[in-house]
Amino acid sequence: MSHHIIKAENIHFSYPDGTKAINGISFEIHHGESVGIIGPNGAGKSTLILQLNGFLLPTSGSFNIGGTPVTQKTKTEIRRHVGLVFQNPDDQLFMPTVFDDVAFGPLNLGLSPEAVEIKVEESLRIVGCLELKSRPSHHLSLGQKRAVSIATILAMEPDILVMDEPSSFLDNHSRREIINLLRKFHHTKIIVSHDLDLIMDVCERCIILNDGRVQADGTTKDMLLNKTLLEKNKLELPLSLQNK
Amino acid sequence: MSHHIIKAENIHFSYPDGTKAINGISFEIHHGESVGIIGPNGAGKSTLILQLNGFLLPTSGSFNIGGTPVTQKTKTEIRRHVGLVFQNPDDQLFMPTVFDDVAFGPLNLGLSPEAVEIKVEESLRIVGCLELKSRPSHHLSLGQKRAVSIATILAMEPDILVMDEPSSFLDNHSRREIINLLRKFHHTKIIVSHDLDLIMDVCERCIILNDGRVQADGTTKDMLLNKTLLEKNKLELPLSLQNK
Amino acid sequence: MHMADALLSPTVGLSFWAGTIATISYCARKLKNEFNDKIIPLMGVMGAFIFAGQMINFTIPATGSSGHIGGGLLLTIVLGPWAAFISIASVLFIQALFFADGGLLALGCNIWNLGIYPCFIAYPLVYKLITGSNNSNKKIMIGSILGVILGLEMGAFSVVLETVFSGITELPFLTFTSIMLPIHLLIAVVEGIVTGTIVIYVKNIQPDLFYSDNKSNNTLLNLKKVLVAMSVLALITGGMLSWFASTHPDGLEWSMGKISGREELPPKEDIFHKTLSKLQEKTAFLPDYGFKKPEMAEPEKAESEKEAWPAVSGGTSIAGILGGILTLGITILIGSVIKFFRKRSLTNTY
Amino acid sequence: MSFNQSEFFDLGYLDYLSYKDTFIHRLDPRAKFIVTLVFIFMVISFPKHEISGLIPFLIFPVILVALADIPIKIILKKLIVVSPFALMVGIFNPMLDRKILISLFGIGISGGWISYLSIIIKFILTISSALILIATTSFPGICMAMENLGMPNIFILQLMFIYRYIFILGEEVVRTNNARELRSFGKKGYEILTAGNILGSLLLRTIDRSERIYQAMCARGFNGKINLFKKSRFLLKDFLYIILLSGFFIFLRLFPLSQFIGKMFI
Ligand SMILES: Nc1ncnc2c1ncn2[C@@H]1O[C@H](COP(=O)(O)OP(=O)(O)OP(=O)(O)O)[C@@H](O)[C@H]1O
Ligand SMILES: Nc1ncnc2c1ncn2[C@@H]1O[C@H](COP(=O)(O)OP(=O)(O)OP(=O)(O)O)[C@@H](O)[C@H]1O
Ligand SMILES: [Mg+2]
Ligand SMILES: [Mg+2]
Repeated sequence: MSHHIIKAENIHFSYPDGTKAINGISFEIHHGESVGIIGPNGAGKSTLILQLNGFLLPTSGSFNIGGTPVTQKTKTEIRRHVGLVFQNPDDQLFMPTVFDDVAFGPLNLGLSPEAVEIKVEESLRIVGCLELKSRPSHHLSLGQKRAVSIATILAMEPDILVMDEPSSFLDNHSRREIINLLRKFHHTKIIVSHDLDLIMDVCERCIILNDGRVQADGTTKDMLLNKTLLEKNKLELPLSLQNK
Repeated sequence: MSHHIIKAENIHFSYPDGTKAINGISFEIHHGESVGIIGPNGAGKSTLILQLNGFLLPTSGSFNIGGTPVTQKTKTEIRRHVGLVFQNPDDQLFMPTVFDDVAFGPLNLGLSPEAVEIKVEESLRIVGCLELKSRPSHHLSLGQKRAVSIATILAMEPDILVMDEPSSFLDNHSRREIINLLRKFHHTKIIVSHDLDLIMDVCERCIILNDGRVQADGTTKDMLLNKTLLEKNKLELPLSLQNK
Repeated sequence: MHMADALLSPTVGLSFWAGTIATISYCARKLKNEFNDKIIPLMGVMGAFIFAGQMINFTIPATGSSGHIGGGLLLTIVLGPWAAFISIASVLFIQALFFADGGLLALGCNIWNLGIYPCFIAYPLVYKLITGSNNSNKKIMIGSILGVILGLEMGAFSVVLETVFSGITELPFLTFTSIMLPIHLLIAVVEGIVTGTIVIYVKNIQPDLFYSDNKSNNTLLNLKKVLVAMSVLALITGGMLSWFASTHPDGLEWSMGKISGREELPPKEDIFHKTLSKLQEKTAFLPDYGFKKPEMAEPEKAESEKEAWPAVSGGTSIAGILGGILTLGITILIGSVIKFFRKRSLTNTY
Repeated sequence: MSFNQSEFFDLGYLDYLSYKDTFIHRLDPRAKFIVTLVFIFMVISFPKHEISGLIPFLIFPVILVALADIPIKIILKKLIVVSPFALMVGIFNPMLDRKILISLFGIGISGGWISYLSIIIKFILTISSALILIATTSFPGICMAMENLGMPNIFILQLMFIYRYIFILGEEVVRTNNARELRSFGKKGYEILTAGNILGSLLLRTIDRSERIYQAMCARGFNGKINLFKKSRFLLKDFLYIILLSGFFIFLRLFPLSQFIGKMFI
């Protein structure tokens, strides 16, 4: 897994109830790239990224990460390298305290207790939540929960960071902090969001999904300035470009 | 309740666990005004609007709506006039079908079955969801759920509409539709949101909350263009005004 | 351990339905009186929680098998007995419909087995007594484990009784009991531990969430009421059961015979006597033999078997089997024809 | 009680089927509910060694599956995976009851095998009819039917709430489970403890959620009693459906149709 190229080859996916969520998607993402995935509600964005990690396996087609195909067998190995932050922070935090939650991953990786403690503090410091260490996750504000869920993933030192709607629920200030955080993360990152301004700030490349298909794939500038393309996909120019 | 003036007089509120969420708030909102309430995570925005409806009662100070003080006794009466749309549409739609959900309020108001049916159809038409009438609520997309939750409140014919973060979860297109919908509603409205662009589009007046206090109150233009004021409250210029 | 329609006799099925409906109505009235309307949505989402929670599987140490939460006791700890019973009943109702777990007739038994014991026996008599008012983590854990054990074991024993009284299976009472109880003991211990862990987790974060009955009146009084209600229900159920059994040997079977005048119907015989004599007969071979040898059983049983199904003469049964196969064929044919025409009409319209 | 991810998806699928639009789907829920009950009752009322009398009852599920456009796969799948309990308990019959009841082409068949086969057929009939009921009747419809049949209002409300929130909490669990797996790397240590923690935090969120739902209800005038909108449209066809089918089942119960058909050929 040296180069961490992510390759999707003609992926199809149907949910057990018959909903066809992905209808033939192919792309390649290179090491260190930052890619935004955008599209309307129900486009298949979340479905797609859940497959990067083997939570869902394609009905046909295949994912390949750093040379390893994502299968039932390899998914545990894959998950050491691909860190996924879900859409809803409430789903991501399940241990009684913030510390336990961040420590959960490193402990499972087999780190020593001292190493775990160092790792936890480091990750919490990065997201600016060190002082929440011994608080119960349950009583945090949503913005704080979001930051802690990112820390739980950072603590596992993923080579590839995947995030589903990182800015939802956040106030402007916390949103700005997440943007800065993402900019500082220099490995490969894939970000799904409805917040096109965030995508514009963080990603160089952008893939537009709709109806389970790639509608466009190119540099963020080309994509997000193309008004007709955006409108065809129920999107709009980033707000900061909509001058009134 | 003819003029529906909303008056808050020196409101304080503490949660049972001791958290002081509101520390002395006063304001007056007149009939037909549209007011945005903004502020960082944990500012006390949700806590404040829950008191408008008597879900929470102030620890000290008093709310007065159209001449009636909000108390344990009057809250049922108050709720006929103040319609509240919460942050998460999943918590707002609790009946099995869209029809049942929208009919819930009118039935409780004691309308006849025929009148209920007319009311339901009318409300669903306003939000553009009439064709969803007999669908089960859980099969809707989040955008549709949001629109239906608004219909459930419209069906009660509130004189005052209060919404907590109406644009969360939505793609750009659905967000635009909500904005248009709100602009068409001509009674008093109070909107809490982190989406300052939406506030700018919908509200004439804006109140900035932080630490449970009113930090500023004035025309939306004055508030949202004042960069230092915004930054002091962990806010930013609306994205569409942030030219790059 | 869901009771299934296929193992039930109508008499047993209906009796337990009667008991269950009576309890539901009683609980509904009870809730209306000590009303706190917040409990309505809470009951609902708690029911959904039990379903959702069962999707979380975990391996049981040392066994390699996996377990999940059951829910009866947990629901009672959060909601109190009255609300919890209704909530369990609704969960089981949905299970019976969507997963066909057991079936609609057996639902009465299942609600009884999985609802009555945790709500009205395990919770007040075990969990509450152990944890008391100032509950420590240790007490909660012990109370949960013992509570779940008692609830599940009583439920499992109930299943045995229902099956044996129905008389559809041959499984002797003692054998069945000696299989069911140990299996459920194992399940119960794991469930108890998980229930305890959940309760402790929640208590540490938000101690005020659980149902407490000291606000309305004292526990002992409630306990007494529970016991009285229980005995009344047991009496009603038992009364109905024996009334059915004694007046009509096989409930519906009997009335059907009356209407049809079919003479192949089994001769009337008291179901209790039949079951009891069968029980005796079978248990006599235990524990020396797991299962009795057929040759030995034959002479003793010949008589009763003939009575149970006297229609068995070579001719009719061959006709029956042939007819059955033909009917099956016709049925499948009809189904396929309908399918075929449906498809055609669909393709025509589009 | 047992419920897993695949059952969760099946639940969604059955639910989706129930909103189809066929003749059977359009019948009044009450009619379908009553007919299903009569059917199950007639099936169960057969004595334990009955086989040939049960076979004709198969016509009901078969025709319904065909008319209502239900994929037979889902019914078969459920029949196979659901509750092995009945089959496990029944398997003792052949071991314990070895009295030869019929001899067919020289092979003796014992009473135990016959009663076991009878249990299996009853199982197939009762389970498939319940599944077909839910696949052809929307759940809200069934709730209405139950209320009309006299079940307490609060019980009906619980059914509605559970139904509504199963889907939401179920998805929440799928996601939380993913989050755990993401950080466990196949490790099986502390499993019970982690499960307890996950369930605990899910429980807290569930209770918070019920608080918010309560507020949403109050915002719409809830004051302790929920008024349900009665959509009564019990038509002649519903009435006929009950009468004809119940009559047919009673006929099948009383008249040995299989024997009759068989005799014609012997
Ligand atoms: N568990 C599921 N079972 C069946 N269908 C599903 C399931 N989850 C999602 N879908 C469907 O699959 C499609 C893609 O959903 P997905 O969640 O990937 O969309 P998305 O692009 O992430 O949307 P959003 O922006 O709203 O998060 C949608 O039509 C959705 O209804
Ligand atoms: N149930 C509760 N118990 C105790 N404290 C609470 C509770 N709910 C909120 N708080 C606290 O009260 C304060 C105000 O919370 P509130 O939810 O009103 O903020 P908000 O302005 O709506 O924030 P957001 O933008 O994140 O929705 C916060 O410090 C929060 O932690
Ligand atoms: Mg998504
Ligand atoms: Mg809020």
